Amino acid sequence: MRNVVVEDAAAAVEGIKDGDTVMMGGFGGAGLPLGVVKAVLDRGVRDLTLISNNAGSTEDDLSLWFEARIVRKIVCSYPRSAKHFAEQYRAGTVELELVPQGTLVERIRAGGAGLGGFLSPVGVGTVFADGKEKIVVDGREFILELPLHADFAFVKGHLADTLGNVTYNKTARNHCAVMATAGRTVAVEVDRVVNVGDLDPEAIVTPCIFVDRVFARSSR
Amino acid sequence: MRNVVVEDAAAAVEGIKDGDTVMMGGFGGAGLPLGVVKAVLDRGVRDLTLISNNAGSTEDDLSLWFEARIVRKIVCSYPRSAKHFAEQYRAGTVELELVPQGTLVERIRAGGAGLGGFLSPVGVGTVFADGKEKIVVDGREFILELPLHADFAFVKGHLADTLGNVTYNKTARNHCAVMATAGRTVAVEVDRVVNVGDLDPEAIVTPCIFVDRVFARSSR
Amino acid sequence: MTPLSRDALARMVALHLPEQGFVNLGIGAPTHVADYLPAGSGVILHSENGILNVGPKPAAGEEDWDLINAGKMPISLRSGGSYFDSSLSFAMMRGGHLDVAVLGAFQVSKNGDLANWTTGDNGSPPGIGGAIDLAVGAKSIWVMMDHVTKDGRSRIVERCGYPLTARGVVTRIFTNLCIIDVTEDGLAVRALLDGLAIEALRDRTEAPLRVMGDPLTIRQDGSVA
Amino acid sequence: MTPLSRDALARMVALHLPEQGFVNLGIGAPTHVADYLPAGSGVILHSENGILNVGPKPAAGEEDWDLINAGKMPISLRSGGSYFDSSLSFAMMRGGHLDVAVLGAFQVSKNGDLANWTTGDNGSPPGIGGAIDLAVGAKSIWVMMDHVTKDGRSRIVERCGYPLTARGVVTRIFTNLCIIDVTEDGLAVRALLDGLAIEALRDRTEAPLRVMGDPLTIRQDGSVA
Repeated sequence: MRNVVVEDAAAAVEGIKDGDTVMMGGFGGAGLPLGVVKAVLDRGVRDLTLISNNAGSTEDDLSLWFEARIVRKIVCSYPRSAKHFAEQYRAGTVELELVPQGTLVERIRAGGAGLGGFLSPVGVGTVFADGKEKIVVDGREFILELPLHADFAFVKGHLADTLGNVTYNKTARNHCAVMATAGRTVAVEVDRVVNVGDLDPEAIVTPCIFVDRVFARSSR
Repeated sequence: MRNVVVEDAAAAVEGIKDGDTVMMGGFGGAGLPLGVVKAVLDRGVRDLTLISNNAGSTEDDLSLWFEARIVRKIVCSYPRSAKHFAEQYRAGTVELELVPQGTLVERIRAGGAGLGGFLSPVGVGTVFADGKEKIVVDGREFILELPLHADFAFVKGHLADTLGNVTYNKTARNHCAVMATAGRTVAVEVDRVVNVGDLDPEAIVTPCIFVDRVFARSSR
Repeated sequence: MTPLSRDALARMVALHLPEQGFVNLGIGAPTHVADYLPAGSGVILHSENGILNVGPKPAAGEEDWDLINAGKMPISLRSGGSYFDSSLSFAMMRGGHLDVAVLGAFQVSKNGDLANWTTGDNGSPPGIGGAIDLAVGAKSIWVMMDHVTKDGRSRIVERCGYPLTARGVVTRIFTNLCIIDVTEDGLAVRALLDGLAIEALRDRTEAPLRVMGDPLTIRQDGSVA
Repeated sequence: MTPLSRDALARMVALHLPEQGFVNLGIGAPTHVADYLPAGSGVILHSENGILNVGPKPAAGEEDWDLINAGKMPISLRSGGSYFDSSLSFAMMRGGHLDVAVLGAFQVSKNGDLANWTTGDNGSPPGIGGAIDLAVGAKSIWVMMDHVTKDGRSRIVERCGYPLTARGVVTRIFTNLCIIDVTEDGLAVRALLDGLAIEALRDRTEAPLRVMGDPLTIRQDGSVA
C-alpha cells in the first residue's frame, strides 16, 4: 500500500535545488512548517523564489531564510514587520512581487487546478492592475491574474495518515490546503502520523492524491 | 441568535418566481433536494433556467419539471437518459447549454467567489470552444469561461445547525457545496437539523454565511 | 467639543452593525469594535485567515497560536463557528457574502475611493494583505478613522493623494467627529458630535458635505440619538 | 485468432496500471477494469463525483445511494478514502494530479485526438459529463475499445470523423487486438494478440502503425508476455 511517510524534515526537502520555486504555508506562525524552514537552510540552497503570505517576523521563522540570503524573490501579500527581509528590500538585493492576499491564494488554487488564470475585480483602478491585461465582461472591468506553480509546496498539517491524507488545526489551515494542490512535490509536516482509516473520510481536507511526503514534526 | 430554519420545502422556495434561474444540487439522485423539486412544482412557476448536472432520469426527480414544462433552459453536463427532457429537446421547446462537468462546477464556483471568469484548457479545439473568447497564456490556448449565478440555489445536505452550517453525506456533496456559495438565496434540505455546537468546526463544509434557509427533509 | 475617544468611536461603529450580520473587522482600530458589540447582537465575525464566528481573546496563558485572527493575535471560536481554507475565506469576501467590512483608512474621497494600505514609498516594504479583497467584496464598506490627521489635515478629501486600495467602494465613514454616508449625490452627514456645528465640521473637511434634515447627535460615549 | 473478450481487455488494462497510481476509470467498459486489479496493486481509484479510494460495489441490499460512482452505480469506500466536492474533484483531474485516466472511445486518431462523447446529431440530447475534463487533465490518457466497429471499420483513424473530445491527448490505446503507444513519431505497436500478424493488424487499422523491435504477445486471458 502507498506510504508517503518520510523520516524527517531533511528527507522531506530532498531534491530541492538552487533556483527552485517554493511555496510555504502559513499565516504568521500558524501553518508554517518550521522543520522545513530549517531543513531547507541546512541544504544550503540559494536563489529561491518564495511564495508565502509573509516574509517572517521573528528569528525563528522565514526570517531565517532572509538572514541567510537564500531568497532571490518573494511573492507575498504582507511582508511587513519582517526585519531581515526589509533590510534586503531596502538594499535592493531581494525582489518583491506584492499580491493581495485573496489573489495570492486564488492564483495558487488556479495553479493546482490546472486553470490558465482568472478574472479578478480586486485591484482594478489601483497599482495592482499595472502591467496586467484588463478584460471587460458585461461592462465590468477585471484583471487577468495568472496561476502560480512551485517546484515544492511545504505546509503544516495536523494529522496525516500513511497514505497522505491530511487534516489541519484551526486557522492553521489557511493557505496550506491550497498550496498542497499546487507543488510539483508536496511535503506536509504534521503533528502526528496516524494509521490508514483513522481519519474521518468526510473531514479529510487534503486528499492523499496531492501529497508526496509526510513527516511528523520533531518534538524537540 | 441567527436561526435560518424554516418549516418545510414550501417555505424554503418562498419568493421564487417565473423566469428565475435556479441551481439544483445533485449528481444523479445523490445531493438532489427532492422536497424542493416538488415544492417548486407546487408553486406553479414557469420559464425557469435550471443549472444542474443532470436533467432527471426517473419519474421522481427533475424529470417532473420537464414533464410539467416549467424549464425554459437547462445549463447542464449530462442530460442523457432523461426521457421528458429528451422529448422537449427534440421538439425544440427547451434550450440546452451543454457544459463539461468540471467547467460547470468551476463556473458556479466563480459566481460564488466573485470572479469574472477563468481560463480553462477544457474544450480547446472542440465544439465547446465555439463562440467563446480564446486567450493565450505562455503560448498555451485557453477558453474564457464565465461565472454562473442564480436567484436560488437548492441543495441537499446531511446535517445543518440552526445557524445554517452544513455537512454533506458521502458523494452527495458533489456540486452542492459549490452551488451553496452561488445563489442569491440558498436553501438547504437536510436529513436533520441539529443544535448550534453539535457540528465539528473542522468538518463543516458550508459555513453558515452562505446559507439563508434550512429545512429538514420530510420523513413521509 | 472633544473628539470621540478611540473607545467611543469603536462603540459607535459597534452600535451600528446590523443584527445577525456577517462582519469582518479589519486589523488595527476596527478590531476593537468587537469589544463593544451589544449582548445579543448576533453579529458573526469573520477573519480572512479562515474562521467564522470569532470569539473574544482567550485568557492569558490560554492562547492557542493555531487560533489567531488576521492581526495574528490569539482569539477563540464561538459555538457554531467554523474553520476553512483561505480560498473559501476570500470567496466569502470577494463574492459579496459579508454584510459589512469595517476598515481603517488614511483617506476617503468624496466618491468613496479608499486609500488605506500605504502612504507611499518610504523605503519600508509595502504590505497589502487582505485589505483590498475586503474593500472590493463586502456588501457595505465602512471606514473608521480620525477625522483629521495629527497635523490637522482632512482625511475626507476631494481626491485621494495616497495610492488607492479600491475605487468608489466606501459606503459609510465613521470619524471621531461624525458619521457620513457616501451617496450618489456626494457625502451626506448623518450624525454629528454633540456641540459641533456643521460649519465647524465643514472647516475640518476638504470634501463638500451635504446635510439631510437634522443630523443625529453623537454623545461622548459613542451612542447616537 | 479470436479478439480478446471484454473481460480479458479489462484485465489487460488492469495489469498495466502503475502500482500505487491514482486512476480514474471512465464510465462504461473502463469501470470493469476495477474487477481485475491485482491484489496488492495499491492502485487508488478516483471518481469525478467526489471520491477517492473507491471500493467494490456493495452486496445486494447494502447499497447506499449517497455513495455512488460517476456511472451513478453504488460503490463502497476503502479505508483511507475521502469525500470532497466537485470543484476539488475536477481540480484533481484538470490539474494533472491523476496518473492515468482510462476512457472508452469511438475513435482515436494517429496523433492522439480523442472522440468519445458523441457520434453526432441523432436527435437525442448530447451529454458530455466529465469525459472532457478527464481527457485534458490526467498525466496519461489510456483508451480501451474494440479495434474495429461492428461493421468492421477501424476505430484508429487518420483523423477523427466524430466530434472531438480533446486534441492530441491519448497516450496509449488498448484494443481487443493490440496495445499501441501514441508517440511523437506516430502510433507504435507495443503488444499484439497471440496469433495475429502485424500485417493483419495493419489491414484492420486505418492509421499507419510502426513496430519497435518485437511486440509483446497478448494471451487470450489478457496477460502480456
